[in-house]
Amino acid sequence: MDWGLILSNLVHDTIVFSTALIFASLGGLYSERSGVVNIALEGMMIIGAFTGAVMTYAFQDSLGAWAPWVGFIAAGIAGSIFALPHAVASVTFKADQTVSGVALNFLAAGLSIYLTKIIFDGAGQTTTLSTVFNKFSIPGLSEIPYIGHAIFEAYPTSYLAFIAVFVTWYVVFKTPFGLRLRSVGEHPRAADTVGINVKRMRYTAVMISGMLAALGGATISLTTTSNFSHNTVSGQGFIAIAALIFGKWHPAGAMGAALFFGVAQAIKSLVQIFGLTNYIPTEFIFMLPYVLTILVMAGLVGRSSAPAALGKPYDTGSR
Amino acid sequence: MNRVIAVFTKESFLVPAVAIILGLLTGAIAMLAGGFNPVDAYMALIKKVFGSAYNFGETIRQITPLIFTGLAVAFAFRTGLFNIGAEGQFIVGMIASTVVGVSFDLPAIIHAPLAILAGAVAGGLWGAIAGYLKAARGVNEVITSIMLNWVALYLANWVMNAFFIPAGKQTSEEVKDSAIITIGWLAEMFDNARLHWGTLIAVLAAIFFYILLWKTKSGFELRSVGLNPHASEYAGMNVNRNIVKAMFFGGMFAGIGGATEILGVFHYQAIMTQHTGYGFDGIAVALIGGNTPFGVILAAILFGVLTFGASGMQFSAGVPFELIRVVIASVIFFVAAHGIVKIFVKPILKKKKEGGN
Amino acid sequence: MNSVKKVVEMRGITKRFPGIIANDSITLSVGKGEIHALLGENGAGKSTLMNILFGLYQPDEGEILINEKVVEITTPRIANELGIGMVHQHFMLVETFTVTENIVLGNEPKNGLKIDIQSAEKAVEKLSNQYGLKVDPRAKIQDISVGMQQRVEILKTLYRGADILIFDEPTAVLTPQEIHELIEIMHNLVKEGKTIILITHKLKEIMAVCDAVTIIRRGKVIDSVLVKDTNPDDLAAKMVGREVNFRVDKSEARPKETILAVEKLTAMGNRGVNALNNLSLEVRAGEILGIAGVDGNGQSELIEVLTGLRKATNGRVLLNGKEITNQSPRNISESGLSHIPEDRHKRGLVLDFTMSENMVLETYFHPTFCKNGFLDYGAIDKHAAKLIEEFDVRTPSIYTPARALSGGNQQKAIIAREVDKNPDLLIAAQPTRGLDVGAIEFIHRRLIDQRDQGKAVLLLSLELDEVINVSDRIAVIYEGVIVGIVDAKSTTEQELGLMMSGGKVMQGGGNDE
Amino acid sequence: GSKPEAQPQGQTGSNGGAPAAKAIKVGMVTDVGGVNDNSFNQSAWEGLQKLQTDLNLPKENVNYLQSKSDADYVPNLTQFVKDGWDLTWGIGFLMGDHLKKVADENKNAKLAIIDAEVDAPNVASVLFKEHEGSFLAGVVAAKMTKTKKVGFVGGVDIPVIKRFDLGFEAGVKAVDPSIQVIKVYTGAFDKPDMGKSTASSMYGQGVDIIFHASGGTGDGVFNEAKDRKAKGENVWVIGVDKDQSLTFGDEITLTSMVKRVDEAVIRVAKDLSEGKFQGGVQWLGLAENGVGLADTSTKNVPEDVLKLVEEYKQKIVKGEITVPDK
Ligand SMILES: Nc1ncnc2c1ncn2[C@@H]1O[C@H](COP(=O)(O)OP(=O)(O)OP(=O)(O)O)[C@@H](O)[C@H]1O
Ligand SMILES: Nc1ncnc2c1ncn2[C@@H]1O[C@H](COP(=O)(O)OP(=O)(O)OP(=O)(O)O)[C@@H](O)[C@H]1O
Ligand SMILES: [Mg+2]
Ligand SMILES: [Mg+2]
Repeated sequence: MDWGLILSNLVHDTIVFSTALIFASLGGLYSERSGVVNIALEGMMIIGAFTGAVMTYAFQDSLGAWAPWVGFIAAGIAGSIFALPHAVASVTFKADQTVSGVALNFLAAGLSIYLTKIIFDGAGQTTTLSTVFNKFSIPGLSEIPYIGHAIFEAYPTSYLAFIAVFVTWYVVFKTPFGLRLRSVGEHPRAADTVGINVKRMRYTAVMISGMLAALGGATISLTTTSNFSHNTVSGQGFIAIAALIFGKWHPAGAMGAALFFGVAQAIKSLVQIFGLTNYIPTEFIFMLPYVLTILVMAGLVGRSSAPAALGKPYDTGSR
Repeated sequence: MNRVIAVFTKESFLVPAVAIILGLLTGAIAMLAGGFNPVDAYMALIKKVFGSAYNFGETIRQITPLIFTGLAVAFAFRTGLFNIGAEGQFIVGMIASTVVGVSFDLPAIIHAPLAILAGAVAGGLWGAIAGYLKAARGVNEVITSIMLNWVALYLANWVMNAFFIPAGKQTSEEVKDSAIITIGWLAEMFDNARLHWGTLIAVLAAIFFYILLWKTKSGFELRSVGLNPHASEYAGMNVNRNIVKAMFFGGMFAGIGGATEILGVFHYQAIMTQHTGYGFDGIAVALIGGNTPFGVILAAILFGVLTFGASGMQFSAGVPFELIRVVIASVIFFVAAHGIVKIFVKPILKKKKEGGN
Repeated sequence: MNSVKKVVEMRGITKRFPGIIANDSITLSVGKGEIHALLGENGAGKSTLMNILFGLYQPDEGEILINEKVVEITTPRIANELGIGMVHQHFMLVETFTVTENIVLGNEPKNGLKIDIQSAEKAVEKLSNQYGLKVDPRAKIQDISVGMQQRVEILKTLYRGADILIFDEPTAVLTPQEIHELIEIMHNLVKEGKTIILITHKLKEIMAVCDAVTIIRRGKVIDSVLVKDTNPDDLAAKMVGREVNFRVDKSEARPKETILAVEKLTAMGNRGVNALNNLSLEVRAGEILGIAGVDGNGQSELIEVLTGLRKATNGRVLLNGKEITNQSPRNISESGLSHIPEDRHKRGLVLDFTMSENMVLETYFHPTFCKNGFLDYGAIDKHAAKLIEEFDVRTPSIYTPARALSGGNQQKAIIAREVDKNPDLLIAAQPTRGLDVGAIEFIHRRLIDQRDQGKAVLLLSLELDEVINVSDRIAVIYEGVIVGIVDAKSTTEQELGLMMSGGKVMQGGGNDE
Repeated sequence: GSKPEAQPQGQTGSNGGAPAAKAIKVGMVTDVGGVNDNSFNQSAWEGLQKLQTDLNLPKENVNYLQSKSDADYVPNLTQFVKDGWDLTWGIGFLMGDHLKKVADENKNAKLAIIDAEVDAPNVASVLFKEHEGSFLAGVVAAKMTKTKKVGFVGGVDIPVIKRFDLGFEAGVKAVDPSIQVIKVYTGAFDKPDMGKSTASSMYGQGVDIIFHASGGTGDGVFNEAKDRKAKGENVWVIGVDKDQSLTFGDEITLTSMVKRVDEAVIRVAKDLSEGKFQGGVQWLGLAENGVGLADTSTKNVPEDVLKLVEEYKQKIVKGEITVPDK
């Protein structure tokens, strides 16, 4: 058995599965670092997956290979618009952020399929897209045995996801914007007293969050599923929240956690291919990623410290 | 006591009421945008639910599990925990009641209660896992309960496949008649709608919720720990034990829900390819219901009526039933951002005042 | 006075909160280079007035003049631009940030897209040298002392070029040493041409550093006088509207049997090093033992171990001769120990519980309140009503959530609850922090009453005055050990101060039992 | 919108214009996959629509209700029954027990079900011998594989899918026992992403032909094959239920194992309109033309292979070969 090949395939699949989670958990990071709980990542991903699929569908005949890019960008825009009500509710109206997020999840699930049915003549999913992102091999590097296939032969969105991790790290920890963002999430009153506009900051963060989560959603419909249905996202937004917490609200940590979930997913099919199902019931293999997560959380990570003001609406008038 | 009174005070009644109206209006706008006639659609929805005894009975059937999962989420909320795992707890409740219902031969007076109890305990323990991990290891209960939802789903399939599903079938054997909690005479009155004792148990569960939390020593501790764990620790309460306990009770409600669904509706358990959705809907129910037991019942009724009626809307008016999710989402949204609702309520209140003069 | 330029003038400022007029047509005028005190009871409206000046609140009526020009201060940003800086009662620092990050936040020097952290640190160092404000620019706020945190707050305002500095109760959380330093700093600042508005309850400080003082009571200005024309008794009377007795009247202590014995106690602190090192002490019935020490020398840990909130790694604690080491808080509390916690919001109260519920926080399970697992709300409410009456807790009703009460009244409620448990040992940690003289007087009286009833009282306070006035004996804690025990009547602040700084182990005390 | 109960039957007949013997009304209840599942629900609905044109029925005489969860099956079936529809279809294995309950409670109603055996006099149960059709797919795969490794991607591990699995394997082994069949159950019928990654692992391990029986999950198998084909890898997919080359193109679709749900739906309904409706179980296999390879197979499968397929088909029809199904 060629273990190198197996490992190479595993890494390759892991990256595919992790991409959406990386985007979405980074999205969660912006919002939560600013103090706004974002349980609506799921809904934002759904909107992204939907918009990405529909816009690509609309342009695939006229634009060909560029259509998925249009879909991808449109998804980002749609996501940040969709996030707006969450910002309005939780920042301006000081609503319970969890409740508002739950509302958005419901809205996304309903609205996306409602619109799909209207656009696609009653069908519960979009037609299969003829053009989606294709894997892109980095010239030269992808020739490296094993490693090439594992890392340098991926969807363009996967590369973008890793770039987004770096950019987020830089923005959040190196720039004035990041310092302000974090101050607003840790101690909004302190930020306010030095003249930072807490509300504006949080609006911005929530909208960035919507954009990134939606990009994550779009990577699913534009790479792995090639269509959009009620099941396209199916809980990955929640897994992204888990990744964010797991990664202690740090971009690299969130990425690590997302890769961990990706590995667990990828292992699922590998285990079956090697016939381990004769010894272990399939159901246990399906459980694996989730059980592993719980064990790792309980065993290694333990208490994680959220931004201090997370979930607390900021009220200028209160003390 | 005054908390309960507060539930009925004007604003807390008006806000959800207006939120519901705004939600329905939002739905109407979405329908108009989609080229549908909202009046026809809503009429169809109402007609579906209230048009026949059968459908009315089925609506009640639909409402029942939502009360349970709503209570499961609300109870945890009251104790400072977010129980996103009602879905998994519901499922293990189903497993346990199926196991007891199929495996034993007992007089009905023992069998059915035992099967429900099994569901309650299983759901409770499932919830308690998340509670324990939070208490002992500080793991965020949101993550664990999300994960446990999936684990429960596959666990259910494994248990059924390995022990309860006859070869070539996809559903378990039927539970014994003695474990079935269908109410025959009532079902007959409602044209064979699947009515069962679970509905009554749900109402009793809500009362239990209220008494436990606001009338007992345990409830005092649970609320105290939920609101301020540091002060509770200082006051000599065992914070960790209370976290586990809170998740146990939360899970218990969901577990009973799962059990009554098996014993009252299906009478067997099928292989599941997806979650039941009751657990997630329970979050919405709890939130719309303001995390109070009475509010949960009202919200479950609203939720049940809308979702059951939605298929009538689709059938007769051609409106995709997902629209109703948009309506529900808007209701939750307006309940959350009651500041927005107050903008609408203010003129009403003002007018009332003027009218009174 | 007329020749001095008026830097701040607030005219007819009125601010209403639901159910209260926090500022009622207040007029305040502060001259350049002046240190102007604002004096008033808890809830008099001092912070509100300053928050208005700083742009955090908007006044309902009235106008503000800065440098004799009418201005509208709608946000702190505008206040900053007008040269107003504020050191808040509760520090406005981001715990997880470094000193430098906190100081430059909102005005970060940039290098391309990046924050130029080097030049920021340099700027901080320069300022800190200029005004003698010693800080470590790279330390995280969560790791530095309260005194340094305050210096960071001051640097923040200076970094923004503030000429008018507002200090809201800056000394409440400082050690005597640090208070001394702060006064020094304020003098420096004035010398550099800054103007200072100082909010404080401490008349001694006003007399020591201020030029003028404005006294506020229930939202109204009672008087505005020059410090040289007044005296502490006069100020106190104006502040509370009656004569106040500063001396704590108490009879001679008559200590009896040992109630609390702590033997060679060792315990770990939060940072993973020992916070208590073989600490021993004794408290007897009928005496108040005060513990003096600079913050962070193991006081909090000691109390936590005594009350069961922290595990001891070594040593024993005996209450009435019975060992309670590492028992649960519940067991210890039931063995006859009451505890007024240091942080009333974190530990003392469930803010969202009603007053009634808070009054039985530790006793709800007693047969009086709980039968067969069910609570008897009739009895609970009656109990609360009795305590509230007896301890003069000002609350609209027993059903009011604790959150709605003022700090002083919250503290009174806690004391009522703890004293009502009729403990053998009462531990009072910082019982008067942030309270006004009226409330302080009340609380001191209660502690002494306990003593006179033959209870043991362990008082822990950062305020030397309080320790000296209320205690019968004083134990000084330094780096987790008791370095000396002195008689309260015969000691002096200087002596204590020396011991607290680890200077010298005194005769006749310590860990020799 | 179409309100079934608002239109008395006689009237609709004349509205339809044609002198139909009896303008029957046929409803169907989908399983949770929904009516556009690219699989048997869709196939059934296409059958009903064809029926409507064939019999020249008014548009509103055929309709469907979609189920959101297991709990919806009974009320949905009951809705048609109570509204007096002449025939109510339940689509899918999952609906068996539910349909039985409704049939028992409404003895006068006529119902029919796909993929499940329901023991009631007023229910026609239609099942398919998927294993027989899959056997032929196995034969094709065995003849066409270059790597001697073929794959099977299943949805959920349930009896219906097991029939595909076992039939396929038997077909492969009948041709060449040394060929390796790698099987993966993805655990879902509606997760193309799972299908895609599974296919990726399989192809990565040297499999060159994958037969899938996994509904929408299989879309992912096609997507992966398409990606690889674009890079010049020589990989194939064998489709399922419908002729999937129509959706995914001939470049990657080797053939499809079709399951003529639409035909079955039409057949039972026509029986009804002619008064010949009969309860009981019908198994449709190769002999009944209920399963088989798609007609478009000729595009990619060489003649000699198709000939071999035909030979095996005859053997199965004649009973010389019994394909395992459990
Ligand atoms: N008051 C504010 N509240 C929130 N974000 C702000 C505020 N001011 C600026 N920002 C954001 O911070 C980043 C840096 O802004 P800007 O270029 O104004 O910084 P600056 O010049 O350092 O600030 P200043 O001029 O206030 O000292 C931008 O992304 C901007 O959107
Ligand atoms: N945001 C607010 N909302 C409602 N009431 C408030 C608010 N801020 C202050 N108050 C009330 O206004 C009054 C004045 O409060 P303020 O904080 O100004 O008092 P203070 O003089 O600073 O007291 P202390 O010495 O305790 O700091 C108090 O009764 C307080 O409860
Ligand atoms: Mg104040
Ligand atoms: Mg600028």
